[in-house]
Amino acid sequence: MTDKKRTRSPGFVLRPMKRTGTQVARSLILGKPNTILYPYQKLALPPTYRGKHVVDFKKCIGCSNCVQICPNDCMWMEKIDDPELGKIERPGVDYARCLFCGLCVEVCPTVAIHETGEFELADRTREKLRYGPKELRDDSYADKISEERQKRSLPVLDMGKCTSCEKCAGECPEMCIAMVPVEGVGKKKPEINLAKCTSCGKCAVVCADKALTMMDAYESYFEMPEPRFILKNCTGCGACAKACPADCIYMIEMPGTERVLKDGKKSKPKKRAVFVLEKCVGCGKCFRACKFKAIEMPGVRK
Amino acid sequence: MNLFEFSYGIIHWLVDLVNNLWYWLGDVLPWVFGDFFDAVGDFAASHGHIAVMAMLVEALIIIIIGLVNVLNFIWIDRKFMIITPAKVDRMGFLLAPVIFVGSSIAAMCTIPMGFEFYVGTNDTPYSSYPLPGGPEYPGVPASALVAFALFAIAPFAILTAGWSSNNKYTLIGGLRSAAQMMSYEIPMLLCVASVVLLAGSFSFFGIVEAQHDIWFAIPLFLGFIVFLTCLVAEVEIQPFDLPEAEAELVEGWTTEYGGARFGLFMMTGYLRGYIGGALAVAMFLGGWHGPAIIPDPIWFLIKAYIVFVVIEWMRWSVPRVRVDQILNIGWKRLLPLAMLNLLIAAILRTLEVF
Amino acid sequence: MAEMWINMGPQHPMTHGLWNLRVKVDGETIVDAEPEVGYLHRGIEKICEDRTYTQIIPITDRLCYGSSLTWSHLYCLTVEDLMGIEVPERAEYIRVAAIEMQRIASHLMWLAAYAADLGAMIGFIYTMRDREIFIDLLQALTGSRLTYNYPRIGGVAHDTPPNFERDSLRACDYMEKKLKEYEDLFDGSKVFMMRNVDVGKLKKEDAMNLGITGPLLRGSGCNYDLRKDMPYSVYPEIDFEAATHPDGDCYARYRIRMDEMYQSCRIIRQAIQKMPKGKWRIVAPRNAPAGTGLGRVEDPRGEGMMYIVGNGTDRPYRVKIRSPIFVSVSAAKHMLLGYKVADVVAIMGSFDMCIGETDR
Amino acid sequence: MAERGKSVLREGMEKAPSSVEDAPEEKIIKALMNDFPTAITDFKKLRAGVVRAKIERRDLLKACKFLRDSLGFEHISMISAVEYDNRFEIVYHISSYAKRMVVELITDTPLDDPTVESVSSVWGGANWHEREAYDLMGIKFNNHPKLERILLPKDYLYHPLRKDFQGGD
Repeated sequence: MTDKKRTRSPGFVLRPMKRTGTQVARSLILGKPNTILYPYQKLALPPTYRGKHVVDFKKCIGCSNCVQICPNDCMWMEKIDDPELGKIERPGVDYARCLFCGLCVEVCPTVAIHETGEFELADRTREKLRYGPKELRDDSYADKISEERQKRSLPVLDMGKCTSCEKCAGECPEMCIAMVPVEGVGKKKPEINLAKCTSCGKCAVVCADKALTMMDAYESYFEMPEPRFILKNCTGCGACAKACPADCIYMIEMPGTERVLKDGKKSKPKKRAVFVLEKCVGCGKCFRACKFKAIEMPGVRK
Repeated sequence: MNLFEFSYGIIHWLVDLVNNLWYWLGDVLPWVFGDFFDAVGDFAASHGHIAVMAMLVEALIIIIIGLVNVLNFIWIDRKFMIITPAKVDRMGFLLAPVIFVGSSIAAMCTIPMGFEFYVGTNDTPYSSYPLPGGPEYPGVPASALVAFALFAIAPFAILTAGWSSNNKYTLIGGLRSAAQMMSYEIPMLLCVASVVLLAGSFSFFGIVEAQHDIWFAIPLFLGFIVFLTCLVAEVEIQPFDLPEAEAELVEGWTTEYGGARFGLFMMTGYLRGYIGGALAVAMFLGGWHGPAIIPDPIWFLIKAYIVFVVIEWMRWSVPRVRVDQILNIGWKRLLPLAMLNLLIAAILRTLEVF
Repeated sequence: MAEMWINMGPQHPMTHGLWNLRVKVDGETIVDAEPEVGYLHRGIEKICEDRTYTQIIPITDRLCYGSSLTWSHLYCLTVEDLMGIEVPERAEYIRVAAIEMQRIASHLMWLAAYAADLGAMIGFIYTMRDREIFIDLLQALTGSRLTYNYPRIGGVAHDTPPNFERDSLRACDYMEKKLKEYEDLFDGSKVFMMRNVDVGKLKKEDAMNLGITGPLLRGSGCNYDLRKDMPYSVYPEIDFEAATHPDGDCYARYRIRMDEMYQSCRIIRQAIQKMPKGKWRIVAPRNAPAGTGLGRVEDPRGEGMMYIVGNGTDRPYRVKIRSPIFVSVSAAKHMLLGYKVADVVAIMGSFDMCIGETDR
Repeated sequence: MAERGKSVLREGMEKAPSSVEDAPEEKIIKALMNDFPTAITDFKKLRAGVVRAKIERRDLLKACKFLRDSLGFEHISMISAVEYDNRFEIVYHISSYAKRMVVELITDTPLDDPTVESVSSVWGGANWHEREAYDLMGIKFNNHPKLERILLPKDYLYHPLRKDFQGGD
């Protein structure tokens, strides 16, 4: 192959003419065109094709991970009032800037955003290319396609119900639950090593208070940043818990922090945030909501 | 609104315009040309050909409307499309398309397509033999010579266009065209000379008549190939379209032209392709001779188009050559071959095969 | 005719992108040449400093419209070197198959542009038609037609679609049949050979000293293919040859690329057959350690190289991209002098210019 | 066609000799250490085929000539300039066709004096790499044949890859 001798042809122009002639004869006589009549016929697009987005409003939790991973800043979160779902935040896409990379679909922790095969998005003005969440909404799209991402059943902790009984830690066959004391509260909280968890569900069965429940979660391909909590800065305002889209921040009262008011009564004890990081999607909303620098998140910008 | 609706709207508008003009003209014209129309009416009534006259007038008015449209398009073209760059030499820039188109069409007019199908008068048959006293043919005298002379004017137009455009690409294109056409003129005319030698006539009629028994492409096969190659170079078709090599010289000598002028160049380029085919047919492929089921001019056209298609086929199959290579081919290969071909023709003539 | 400077570019049919080649001609002969680049400088290296490691992948796709997959693959290789992570074997085989498809598509696009440069529009049409086969395959694999965004740090974005293996093997068979047709169309054409043989001569020593890589270097007789000489990914396990040609002219470069297409078909077949089952992606760490990563791949145009400095955060501190064409085009003057204006298109066409990666 | 294919190498840019002897990474480090005992400050084998060496900038040109002539490194892949808090690092990736090896030669310059000797007389391919480093990072290369901006406009005021660049107009 490499030391093949160069083929100097004595055919002048006849060999290429023979080739073009046979090609023309084939396409004219056998009638197999190489093109299609575009607006009337359409090419079959593969199911992986990345076109216009659809957002499943019921699955979406409004975490804004898609907005943050977008390399072109073409997405934004819009606050809308939905008659069914109440006050929610859902993403919109600016197709004038979108480069259809599909990272928003990959990063979505609940697989609420998909890309369809629709690609005819041209319009006359730039404003019309800004698709708000209502235009992207399609709650039934997920039924039409086969799911690519793998689901996994994981124990999820409800911190409000947990009594620190340590039964779950004793039950776990993989020894992947560790009881970690929560500073200031005097309770212990089970922390689950998700890498070792085999989804056996024994911890959820043994939990008397239904604090651990098995829930389906999608496997994430990305390592997301985790919030770091600084107790001494926390005022217990609860802004982070309100902001958290995955409900993984619990405001727990700290016993022994009650102040004596002027009338002699004791005030309510101070609260602190407790993070259940197994549920965390790494969106950084708590970090942005905190006004007192009590939460740190390296790599996330305010 | 999609394209179909848009074009449908335009056609609808045009039909409305024609109808309105028709009514408008019907009202106004008699008022202006009252006497004339009365006279026409009188003539028609008196001769009883009202229907015929009405049709004639209708045709006349449609032609007038067509002319108005043409003027309209010319106006649009001049207003919005034709751009004459500021620093061109206006004289040459405007004259070049005229010369190019005029000479090409004139060359086409000299080629007869049948014994009864030619441009000229029946009244004055000319002696077309190189020596006086030969057979006499109608049409343009010595039409083969005239055709090739007119065909060879085009390089001057191209050179003028290239020079006057005041652009480096057009200048190189024009000079390439001059070099190429002048070097290919000689082998081509040598082939023509061999044909004339065999036919014994400078008129296309004489040449075609001489091919009644056998096409000249068979004894002079070498000459036919050389002639075809030179023809491709003369009409600037692909392997030899150096003057407008779009990859290196943008669009060659037509770079600065736009609108209808560029359209004229483009159209005339293909017209010259057809003329080349017609010349090859008249010289080598037996002209209008063929089985009598099809009339002569149709035979001629079919043959000319086949040659044209072969040329275009070659155009789409091969790249273009380089400027030094094209001159090498012209002077070092084709010229000796053409001389050899002339020698063959002379031998055939001497042996009185023809 | 006196000597004059001609600007071939920035808008010129020869340039294939936005760049300017100023040539000084004496009549038709070139006596001086000076390439100018920078019209498409988008500051990708600076943009990368402000994006997370994941967000950079679609940006590296934009480096070259002709072979975007190679560049995002190179970026992922470099970041994997920086982070020190291992990629699952299946992902490596998918990557190799995809890159070789991309290489064929890129070479076909080069052949199309080169044929159009030389004036053979038929070559443009035929090769673009056959490129569509591989574009469709990559579209089914990755989900996009031109900028694939397929490799990820630690694997590939998703698994192969159903019937991918069958379609790839069919495409290879089809391509080998079509390559014979191109050989008839180009090697069999006297005019094509006239335009290519002994045009744009580049000596082996000059090519080595000027830092030229890829088909231009191998066309000068130097057998240096990174896939063979500094193997990355799973290339050591695949049996193929690096095409070389001793002549150093435009025809040699054409021949190299044709042979590489044959070899790519061979590689795709082997990669498809050897592809193991299993995971195709692992979760990559978000932050890279402080240190440097170096990646080298054999781009369709030459040696692509990336040097990334990490500083412990999730964004790179410095990204440096080596574009093969950036170096090759600096040697344009050495190859152009003494040839005709018409040879400029042939010589610069044989570079396979891609201005997106040149200007970055 | 007398000048066809004429060699246009500039004076002083000799042809690279090709060395075929096989030498592993340690040998190269040893050879460099022997010839430049004071200039080489740090070296490390990164992985198979990649050697990193730090060199004082005064001996850079000599070391490059030594690499090309005696060790057979005939190909310069890349010159990248990196700005750190206290220094500029200029990284030369030099590779050898025969030995299949890359040497990552690093030299430092202080922030206020980013000048270094040009190696474009050793490898012709270094020419545009150095121009690019000058253009984007502001490193000045002494004895460079044509040190001009290459990617950015000729009248641009900033060196945009520096960390203090905030965006010019």
